[in-house]
Amino acid sequence: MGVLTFKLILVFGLFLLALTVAAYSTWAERKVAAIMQDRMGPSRAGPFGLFQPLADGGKFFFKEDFTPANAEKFLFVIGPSLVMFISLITGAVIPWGKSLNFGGQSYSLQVANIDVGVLYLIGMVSIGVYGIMIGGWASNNKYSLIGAIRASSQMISYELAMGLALIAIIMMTGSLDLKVITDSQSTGKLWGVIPWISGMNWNIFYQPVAFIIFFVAALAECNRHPFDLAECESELINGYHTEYSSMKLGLYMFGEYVNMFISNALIVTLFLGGYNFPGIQWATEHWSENTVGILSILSFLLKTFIGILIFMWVRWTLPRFRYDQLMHLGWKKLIPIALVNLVLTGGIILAFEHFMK
Amino acid sequence: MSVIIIIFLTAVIALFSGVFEQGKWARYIGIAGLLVAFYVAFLPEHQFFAKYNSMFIFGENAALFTKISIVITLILFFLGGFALSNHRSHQSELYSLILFSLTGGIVLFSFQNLVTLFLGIEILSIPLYVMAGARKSDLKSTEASIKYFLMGAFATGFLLFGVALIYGSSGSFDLYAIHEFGIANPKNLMFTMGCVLMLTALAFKVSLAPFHMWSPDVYQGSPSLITTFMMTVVKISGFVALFRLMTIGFYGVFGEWINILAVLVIITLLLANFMGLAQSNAKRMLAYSSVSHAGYIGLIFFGINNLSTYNLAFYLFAYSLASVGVMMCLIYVEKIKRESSFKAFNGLGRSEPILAVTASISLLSMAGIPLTAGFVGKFSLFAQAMEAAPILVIIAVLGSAISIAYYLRLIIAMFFHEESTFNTSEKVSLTYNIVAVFIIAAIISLGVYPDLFAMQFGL
Amino acid sequence: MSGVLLALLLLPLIGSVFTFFWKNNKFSNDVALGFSLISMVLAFYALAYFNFGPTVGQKLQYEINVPFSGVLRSNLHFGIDGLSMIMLILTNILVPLIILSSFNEKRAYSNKFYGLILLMQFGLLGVFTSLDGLVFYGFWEITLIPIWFICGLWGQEDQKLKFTTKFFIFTFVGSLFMLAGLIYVYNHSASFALIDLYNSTLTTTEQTFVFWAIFLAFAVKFPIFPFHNWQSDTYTYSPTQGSMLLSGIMAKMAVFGLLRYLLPITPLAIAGTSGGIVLMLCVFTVVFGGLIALIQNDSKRIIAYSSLSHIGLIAAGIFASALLTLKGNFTIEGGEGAVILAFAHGINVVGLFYCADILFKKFKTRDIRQMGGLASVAPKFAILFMIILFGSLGVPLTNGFIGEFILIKSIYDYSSLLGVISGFTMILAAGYLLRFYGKAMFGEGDKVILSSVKDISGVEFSVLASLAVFVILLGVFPQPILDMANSSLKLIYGSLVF
Amino acid sequence: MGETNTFIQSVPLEYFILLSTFLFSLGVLGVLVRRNAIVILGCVELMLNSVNLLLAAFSSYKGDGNGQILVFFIMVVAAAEVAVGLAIIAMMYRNSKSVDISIFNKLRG
Amino acid sequence: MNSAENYIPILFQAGVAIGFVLISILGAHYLGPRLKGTNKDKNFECGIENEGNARTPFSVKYFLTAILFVLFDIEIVFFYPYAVNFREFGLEGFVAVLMFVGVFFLGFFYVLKRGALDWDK
Repeated sequence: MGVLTFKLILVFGLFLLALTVAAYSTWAERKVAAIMQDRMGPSRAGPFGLFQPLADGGKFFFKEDFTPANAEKFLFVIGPSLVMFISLITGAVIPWGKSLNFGGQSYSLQVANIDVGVLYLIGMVSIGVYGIMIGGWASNNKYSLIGAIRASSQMISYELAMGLALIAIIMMTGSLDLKVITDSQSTGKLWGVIPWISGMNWNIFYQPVAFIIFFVAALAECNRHPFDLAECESELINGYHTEYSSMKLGLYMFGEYVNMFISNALIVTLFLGGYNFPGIQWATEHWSENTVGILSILSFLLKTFIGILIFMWVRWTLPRFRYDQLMHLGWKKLIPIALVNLVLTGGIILAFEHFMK
Repeated sequence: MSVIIIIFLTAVIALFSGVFEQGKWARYIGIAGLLVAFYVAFLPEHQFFAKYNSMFIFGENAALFTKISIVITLILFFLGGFALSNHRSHQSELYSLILFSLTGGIVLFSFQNLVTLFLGIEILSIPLYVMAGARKSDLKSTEASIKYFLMGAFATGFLLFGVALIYGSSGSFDLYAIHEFGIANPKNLMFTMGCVLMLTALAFKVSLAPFHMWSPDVYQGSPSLITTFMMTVVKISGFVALFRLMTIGFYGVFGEWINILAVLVIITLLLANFMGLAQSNAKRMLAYSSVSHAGYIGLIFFGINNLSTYNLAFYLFAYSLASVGVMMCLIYVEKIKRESSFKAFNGLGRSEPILAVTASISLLSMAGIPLTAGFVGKFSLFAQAMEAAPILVIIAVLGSAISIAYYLRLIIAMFFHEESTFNTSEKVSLTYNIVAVFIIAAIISLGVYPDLFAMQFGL
Repeated sequence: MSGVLLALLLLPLIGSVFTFFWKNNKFSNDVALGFSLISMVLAFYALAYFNFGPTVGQKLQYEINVPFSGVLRSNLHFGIDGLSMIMLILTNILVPLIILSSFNEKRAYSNKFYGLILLMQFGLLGVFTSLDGLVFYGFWEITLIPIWFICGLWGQEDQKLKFTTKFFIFTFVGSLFMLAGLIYVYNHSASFALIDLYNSTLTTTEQTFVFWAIFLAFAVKFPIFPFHNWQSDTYTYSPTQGSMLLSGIMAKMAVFGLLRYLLPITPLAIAGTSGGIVLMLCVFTVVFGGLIALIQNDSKRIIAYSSLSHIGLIAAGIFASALLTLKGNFTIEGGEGAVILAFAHGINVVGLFYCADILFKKFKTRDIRQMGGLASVAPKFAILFMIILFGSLGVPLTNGFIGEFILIKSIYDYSSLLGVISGFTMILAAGYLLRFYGKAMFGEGDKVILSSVKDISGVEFSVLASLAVFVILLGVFPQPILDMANSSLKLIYGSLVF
Repeated sequence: MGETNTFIQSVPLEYFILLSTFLFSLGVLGVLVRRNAIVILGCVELMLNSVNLLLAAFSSYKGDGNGQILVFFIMVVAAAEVAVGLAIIAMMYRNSKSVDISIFNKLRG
Repeated sequence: MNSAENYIPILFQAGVAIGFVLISILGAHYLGPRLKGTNKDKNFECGIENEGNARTPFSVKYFLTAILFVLFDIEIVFFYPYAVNFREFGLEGFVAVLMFVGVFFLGFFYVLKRGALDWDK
């Protein structure tokens, strides 16, 4: 099996995984909300309402595909497509697991192992704004436009903080390659003093501030609660996708959930050790490559799902921000904090290296 | 480089004076900073900056042009109190933008590398785009701003494409590496193309015709003080950059660009002067005059000798002084009359003789009448170019001859109209009179005793 | 002794500044007159101590040489030789008379007016004494500014600005070409010093370029056809004093420049076709000016065209002798005639303009057809006018005669045809000047006007009388001027001999 | 650097030059033809980015990092220009309710 | 390790993504019912009549945010190459970056003080 064949399979697998996760995130979201509010949640379609996402999907396909008379027809289609497209290809550079072995050849579980992975991610996240802006503008609806503008303002504002938080991580590893970043979290002593657990040298322990900033920014980037000002029903109906229906709306919705999945995968990769699990070094030495590979995938997915759950938990617990609060938090708090964090990181690392010599 | 740092810090402090509601101090901060910078420009460069020599050398020539620019900017700052009185709310921004722009200009005096050249041009230009639109609710100012911006950005594109081609052919951004490459490979097509593109871009910046079409509009629409800045410091910077680039960097393909430049100079001299004749607005006339002066300064590239830098500096200084002298008068008139047509100047000689005399002497200096600095400057340029390109000198002479006609129109308006159209209650301030007397003194003394320039600015 | 020259140069400048800022309008004319009289006394003092000897006369005296600009290779070099002395005396005689002639007039800002006249004198003196190309050019241009202001501000009609500006631009264009020419010579010589300019080595082609560039400036200043366009209008619409300065002294700048700069610097060009062409132009100017003057009815225009005609004769004489010398027949006749006629013309034309001014005051018009019969009521004026008129006509025993005679002879020596043609000048002059005089002084006049006019006032009389004295004095006794000019001219024409 | 070189060098340099020149010309054409200020700004950006591409290509082929440094500076300057330009265009829109530059003929004689 | 091959899988992924998007858009287009009507095709305005163009000017704050984003984002871009080579540059590089951060803060502080980020005004 050639490398490219494997990659093709991986791409399909990843695609299916993303869709499934996104679909069941909707289910999970409702369930989580129900549990928190002491309700049942979806329960009719299948056991525990497990087929609810499929029913929703079917419904999307068979609803009327409505386009307002004075909308920009072409852009109206491009908007949701772009959102979905971007969220689907963002995952290409994330290492989903350690590696798998087929017929004596080892295959990396990363779709594209490029050395500027972080830049790729940042770039894709930036393009995501266009999908929302185009959709909102093309609808020719006041609510949509305001929603889109709000959404894009918010996203670009938090992108700054996100980028700054990322730089602290890059300074620690000295690479833009996500694989390298993950690997650097698998070995080495935690804080230089706790040597006995491999695979636990996570960046979160070094960069808690950056993690918090990144996490908050990720919430905002996904337009999730408590930052979903773009689509707050009481003010803006449904925000930028007010005029959308049928599968175009579905693409927006799906795109959001895929985004959430990818965001959490990214958080895991950057801060939570990626696919590493405690004792991975020992496991690599003693167990077969495939076993470790599958374990690493599971570890990765587990962390990701926990992240998604936290996202949902936040959603159903915290009230929505006011818009000015949202912008204040992004600009006046996160950006300066991230900068200071960056400088401190640099200073401490340099001082540390200086004294170690 | 210490000068740049001082001016930059001054700009920052001036900027922040506005933030703390102390904008009225911005002008004084700027003046103080400029004085310090002027003093520092006479000192030798600190050893610390030697390691940046591959990018930037603040040598003697750079110091010379820096001093000139600082003097002119200082004068503008003195004029600023009255000229920018409509911009009280954001005056600190305007002053600091002027200083930032000046910083870019000084970078251009001393660049050693095409990267620094590019950065210098941008640091010089971007604040100007903003300043051109300083009168925010005025459509003319907006037009000036947007035209300047679009044309400037367009020119930047050409500049960068030229830089890229030169980098592609010579493999370096370093001015002297390019110099040597050019001498070794004078027939390299890509190199020549890059050279021509950069020449075009800089011709845009210094408004050599036919790339001048933005400048009359921009000069007319911008606030007058900013126009003065564009006519003086920006022109100095642009020409020094062009001069350094062409005579050092592209020396190897001299034969290629000198002909292009000759054509540009000819077009500039004839077109700008004829257009100047057709104007009914004094500010626009001065804009065309500024363009035509770009043509005269263009003569500096012909018959280059070891005095060329001095000649360039002298001409630029003389021209800048004269521009300030006229624009100062125009600022006053524009403020009182709210327009700047020739008619608005009627009778200024009666009500404000000092200003009118300054403007007249400045105009005569621009025209190149002896005993003014402008004459010595023009004479040096003509004398230098006479050997290499007598035809150009003849055309420049014709241009001067045409130009005197429109300069005289302004003088006529000021002195030859019996009825004064000025309200006598609005007298010009003491600062303006002092600056006016200074400009008269400077123009006349440089015209009578040109070696003074060499002594004062250390050649 | 160089202090005399320094004083002579600085005095008008100081006087100018002083008068300019002199608040009291009432006395400003007296102050200006005072300054110019002191200047005149100084000039005569310089003349008295001037060494006339045939060999020393060509040497520069009262020399000032101050290093000025190393960068421009130019020195502040002044000095007086015979040629300069003549011009110096002419200027210093005429300026007090010009100032005096304006005493009867009331004008606004008269202190500025006199300040400008004195500034003008400063420039003229600088032109006539400078021995450095750059300094010469500087003073040459400086004279332009005050005369422009004088004519533009105190001119007589609404159109004054249009015409004075035309004049300014014409002369400025010419000057710039002269600058180009001088620069060309300068680039091929060690410095701007006159002697270095003489010694520059240029090929014939280069000299031809330089010749035409410099000649253009002189041709405009003279003026010579086809550059005369500005002249009659400017003379007409200027204030009388402006016309006097323009025609009386400024035109002499060109004569002086021709002799001092053009001939010695560009002999090869003159030897080529250029000299011939210019001579033709000059002779044409002579006839052209005379013919036009014949059909004019405007008094000032008649004088303007007569001036054109005379000046053309001067230039023609200079070139005729130069061409002869270049052919190998050394002669300075043309130069001598030019110098003496230049001096005479300066005096005559000032007198004529003043007479025209007086006529204008009496008849309130410049149209000679509307004048008449003044001789009967103003006999003093009639006599003085007549004397000056005769000088201008070139009647023997007046100052014009000798100059015209020598000039026509020198032209005749070069080419008999041209000599004959230029000889028409005397006939034409007789025609138009006597017509002028006849119309104005005799015939049927307007009885109403004639009954109210009086004879000329004291000031007018003194000015006209002084001029008339000079007319006769020089006509009888022209030798000093010839002596003064002789040595300088020998040097100048000598440089044409190879 | 070395590894990147081999990757980029698998495409002939002429292609990069041609592509950049094409993009640059497109930008120039856009600036000259279009009348909408924002589109012109976009075209200028296209010009700058074509230069970036060219510089990056040259830089890779020559194994010299300087070209890429200039790319960074160009990006920064482009951003600054965009910021200033958008502000100016916003001001223009506020004053004239249009972003069409052909309305600008106020400045004459 | 960096070659064109590394980027090819991204193309695969892009292809899959485009395929999915196309299928869902086209599928929904042909599967769903279509009804037309003047009122129905109007934009949603909570039941009231449409009023004017939807693309009306909105608060300049949003423009300002966008412009500031462009500026600050590009400053952040400068950190990336530094962060990668952070250890090699050592102390000198760190001092340079401190100056850069200082300038960044100057700008930030200016923007802050001038009220560009005050959304509650």
